[in-house]
Amino acid sequence: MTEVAQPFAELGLKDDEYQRILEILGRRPTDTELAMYGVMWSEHCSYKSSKVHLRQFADNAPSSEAMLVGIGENAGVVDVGDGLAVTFKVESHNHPSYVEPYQGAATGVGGIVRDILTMGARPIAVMDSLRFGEAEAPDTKRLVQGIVAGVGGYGNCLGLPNIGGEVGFDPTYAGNPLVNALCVGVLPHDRLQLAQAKGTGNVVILLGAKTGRDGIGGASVLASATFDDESPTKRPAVQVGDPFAEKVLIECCLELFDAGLVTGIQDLGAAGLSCAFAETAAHGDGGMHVELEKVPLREASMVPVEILTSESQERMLAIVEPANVAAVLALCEKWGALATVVGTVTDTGRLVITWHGETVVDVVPGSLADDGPVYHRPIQRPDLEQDALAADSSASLPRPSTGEALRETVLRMAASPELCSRRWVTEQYDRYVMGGTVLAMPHDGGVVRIGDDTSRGIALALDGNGRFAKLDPHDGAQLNLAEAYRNVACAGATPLAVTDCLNFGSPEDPAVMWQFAEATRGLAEACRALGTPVTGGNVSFYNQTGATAINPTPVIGVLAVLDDVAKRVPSGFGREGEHVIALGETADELDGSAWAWVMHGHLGGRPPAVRLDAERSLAALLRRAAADGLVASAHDLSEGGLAQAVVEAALINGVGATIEVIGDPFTSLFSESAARAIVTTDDAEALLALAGEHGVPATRLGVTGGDAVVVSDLFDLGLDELRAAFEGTLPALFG
Amino acid sequence: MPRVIVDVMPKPEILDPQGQAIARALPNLGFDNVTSVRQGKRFEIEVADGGDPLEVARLAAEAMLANPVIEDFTVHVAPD
Amino acid sequence: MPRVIVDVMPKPEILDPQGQAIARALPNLGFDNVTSVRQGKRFEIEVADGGDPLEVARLAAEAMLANPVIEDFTVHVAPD
Amino acid sequence: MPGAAGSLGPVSASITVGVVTFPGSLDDRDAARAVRAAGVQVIRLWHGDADLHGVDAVVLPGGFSYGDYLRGGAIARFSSVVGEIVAAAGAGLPVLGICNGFQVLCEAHLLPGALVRNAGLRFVCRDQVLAVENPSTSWTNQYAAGEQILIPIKHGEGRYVADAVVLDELEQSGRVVFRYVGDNPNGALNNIAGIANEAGNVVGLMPHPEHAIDELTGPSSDGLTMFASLLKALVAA
Ligand SMILES: Nc1ncnc2c1ncn2[C@@H]1O[C@H](COP(=O)(O)OP(=O)(O)O)[C@@H](O)[C@H]1O
Ligand SMILES: [Mg+2]
Repeated sequence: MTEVAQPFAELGLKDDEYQRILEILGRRPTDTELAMYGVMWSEHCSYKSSKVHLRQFADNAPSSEAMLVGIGENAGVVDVGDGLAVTFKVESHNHPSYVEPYQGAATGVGGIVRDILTMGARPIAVMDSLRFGEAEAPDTKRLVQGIVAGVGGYGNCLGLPNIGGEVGFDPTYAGNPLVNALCVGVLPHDRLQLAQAKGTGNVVILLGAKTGRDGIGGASVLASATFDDESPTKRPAVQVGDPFAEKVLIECCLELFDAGLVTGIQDLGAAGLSCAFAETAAHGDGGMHVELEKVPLREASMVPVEILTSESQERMLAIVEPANVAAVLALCEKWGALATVVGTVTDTGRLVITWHGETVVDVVPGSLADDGPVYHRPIQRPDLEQDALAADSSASLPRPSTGEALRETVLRMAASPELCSRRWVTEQYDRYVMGGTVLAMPHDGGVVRIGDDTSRGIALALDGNGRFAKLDPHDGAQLNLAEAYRNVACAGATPLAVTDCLNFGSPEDPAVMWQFAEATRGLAEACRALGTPVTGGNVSFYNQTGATAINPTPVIGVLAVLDDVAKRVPSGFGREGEHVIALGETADELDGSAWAWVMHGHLGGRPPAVRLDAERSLAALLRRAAADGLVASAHDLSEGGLAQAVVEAALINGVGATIEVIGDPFTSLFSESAARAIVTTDDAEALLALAGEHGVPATRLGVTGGDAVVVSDLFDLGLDELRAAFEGTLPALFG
Repeated sequence: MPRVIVDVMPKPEILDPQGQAIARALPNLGFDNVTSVRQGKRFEIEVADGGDPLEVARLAAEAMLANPVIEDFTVHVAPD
Repeated sequence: MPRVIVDVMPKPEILDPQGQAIARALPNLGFDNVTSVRQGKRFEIEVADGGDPLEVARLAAEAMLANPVIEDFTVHVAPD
Repeated sequence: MPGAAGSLGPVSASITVGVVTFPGSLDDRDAARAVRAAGVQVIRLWHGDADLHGVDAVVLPGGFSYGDYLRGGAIARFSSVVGEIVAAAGAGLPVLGICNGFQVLCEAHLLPGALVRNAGLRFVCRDQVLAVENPSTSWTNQYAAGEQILIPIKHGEGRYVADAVVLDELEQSGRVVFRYVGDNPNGALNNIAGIANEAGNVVGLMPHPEHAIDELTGPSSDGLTMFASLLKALVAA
């Protein structure tokens, strides 16, 4: 080799990957080309380690006439009737949020919102799933305050209601918080947009913010390698969000779509312009010529590599017919959004990028966008560790038996960071803006009406229990899907589709790849069994500090529809005198439970049995009961079991209940068996009959009323005492 | 009692949406010759006598007043 | 190009919760001799040549950068 | 009182209310929906309009106009449409400023005082009980004096402040229109949630009546009364 070696390793490329680039090009890449391959072939952009596993979602997908656009596009699109469609997706912004909590979380919301906008949809709501280290740990407060403020700051300023999510604490997330943001949008079928540069001679227009040195190499650097603080030089400049610019971009793009002025549109996210040029060209006519010097810059001194890999926020790329360019520029002018012609669509089959006349990039766009490496990473179940974990069941833990001990346990669990009220978080989020929110925090699922002139609505829930997945990634993933599915069913909605954000450790660790393979296999199976296809999602690897990975955390979002939002079912007891009825079967299943963790710091054994048929029947029953106006409230039984569900349902409206427990009080109160819910109704007979028809076991527990949760013959808990315990924890911890 | 000033500004390469919004608005008020605006924070700190106030301020800035990943800061004694 | 600084501080009689929160937090970081903190804003403005930059800055501050109901401001040329 | 509003239908047919949209306005569609729910036609006004299109009243909605990174309303105040509104308000045009709209009215000196960062330093979204202190403004005439209503709040800069003289003047002249009942969510002086100008045609408040027009999407329908009040005032006029 006479020529000087190229710095491919610094760009995150492996030897064999560099060799492939040489083959593809038949020559040495230019520095600019090399950098583009570096970001485009990064784990984050190319899914090189996960591709082979994610295929199952499409291959084994249940047939669904509702699905209009499946996996592969920026987000899946689902038909909800009346000529309307819904698109939704959850995405991670974990690593940036650790470096700069506020901006990392804020730009995470901004990024997923642009994904939804790109489909031609008006974003109508967001949700967020957050994981932190132990609540009392030294660094947790900084991360919680910054991340929650960031999610709120961006979403509130964008005018999108936040309708739900989760907050979790576990030591494994200490050096590696999870920030998963979900956005959902609505579009008329005929407004669907695709990320394609079609039509030779069409014009490529860059919309929105100027390009700066933000997050250069961010995707490949931060999210595609184990992050160690020893190399601050590797840290890209933090991306700062400008929600106002994004709000303007949304209104501007929607007017462009409605006026039929664009033939293709792509958001700029990870890998910035590199990704947008390569993908739109590859999925269009195949050719594009970009004059890079036309890109408006924040810093004049930027060079092509920086411009192409910058991850500056609030930018979109539009493909426009020459005849429409003037109209597009005028519309952007009206909104005060920057719009600049930067290139044209060609039929050369090549992406050619010039810089003041000099060609700096000349490649087949597909080689960047689609021909990235695909790995079959080694998979190895860590038998010793996993078997030991399974053997270490919770059965040996001391269980409370007396009424007094049970009372203490309920109170302590309700006050634990694990199960306490999320109000401190959710009060920082606007849930009213847009005027369509029908249910939001603290109800099981968020429900929004999808338009002013329709009664139709959608329900969404987001769940991701990392402890069940740690005990068994396959079953754990299925249980997470089941919980989200149950949460929307409790609202009275019909589950339609799934989005997932798979948060795992390093794919180079065979044990982590085993978790990933198991989780994806389990999720694909369960989606098939429940008839809800995965329409899109996101993978986040390298969530680990040093050698220790986070608990495998598949966060699952389920989208459901309601024909009439007025029929939605809240989670809280409504009035005095409603009959409380338990649905589903309770077994002695406490391994991996909130009780084991909160009361004993114990994690071990086998997660609760997965009961997908029972989940289906339960959902069908809840839907029917809601449609018939038979239930006043419904709350799913999950973390903390029956005790926690009753506490939450009672506190929402300050209506207590007197219940009696059947069988062993401890198991009835704290087991986390799946496929269960409590409902309240004025007509117990009718509900029990309906449950019978659906083959769902149903038991009378008692009646609502009073200012206490009373468990007959065992204990009373006054609502004031409960509320103080439930509400006091997060404010005390995080100010 | 010695008063110290800590000036905190966004790093030059970091986006400053606040300053940009102002720069965009000023021309409409007739300030068309303002070419750029950057917005930062200013802290006035009073330090009890004893100990070097500037040193205290610098440490406080590093620890809490400035966010080193996106901001730079300078300290100086307040002109009175 | 001349650079001008506009410093905007909350009026003394206006409660400054941000400054107070910092003043409350600093002792926990070992800064027990910081007796008071007030937080304001700092603007760095670049003015195209021609016209008195200080005058431009003062007018911009009066019109927009500061709200006289709650804030006082001072302008000075940036030390380079 | 949708019923009352509806019964005025024929008269109200000719009445129009302008709802302003700035870049960064967020609750503008919601305000328009609420005005229509009270039986009044809406004309959307753009921030660049130098003409109010003959509307009989104006609502400045919530949001973050121009991003509001500097101070809520600090930039919107200079828009052409606000210039028109200031002039028309002086001549008696009913104007309601909600949240960001209230901030704009203060920045534009149509109302005294200022709205600063919440004392708790955090954005707060919750259902808030308010007391209607002055039921004689263009926007409150359908409420009873002292009536308690439940309206959502959602803001990070809603803490009302003014110097002692102004506060005194507001209290003496009954220009405190709404007060927070129970926990003060933002540290506002005298628990002030909303105030009026001397003539009572200009009212600003931090809470969001447009998000309390039915039990399905809001905590109550108490907010609808504010828009019904306007209709009453306009029909009477
Ligand atoms: N980070 C968050 N963002 C928005 N809403 C949240 C968040 N965390 C929790 N919530 C809401 O708070 C309520 C309680 O959360 P959780 O206990 O996880 O509900 P569930 O047990 O039904 O899944 C739910 O309505 C949930 O949507
Ligand atoms: Mg849940």
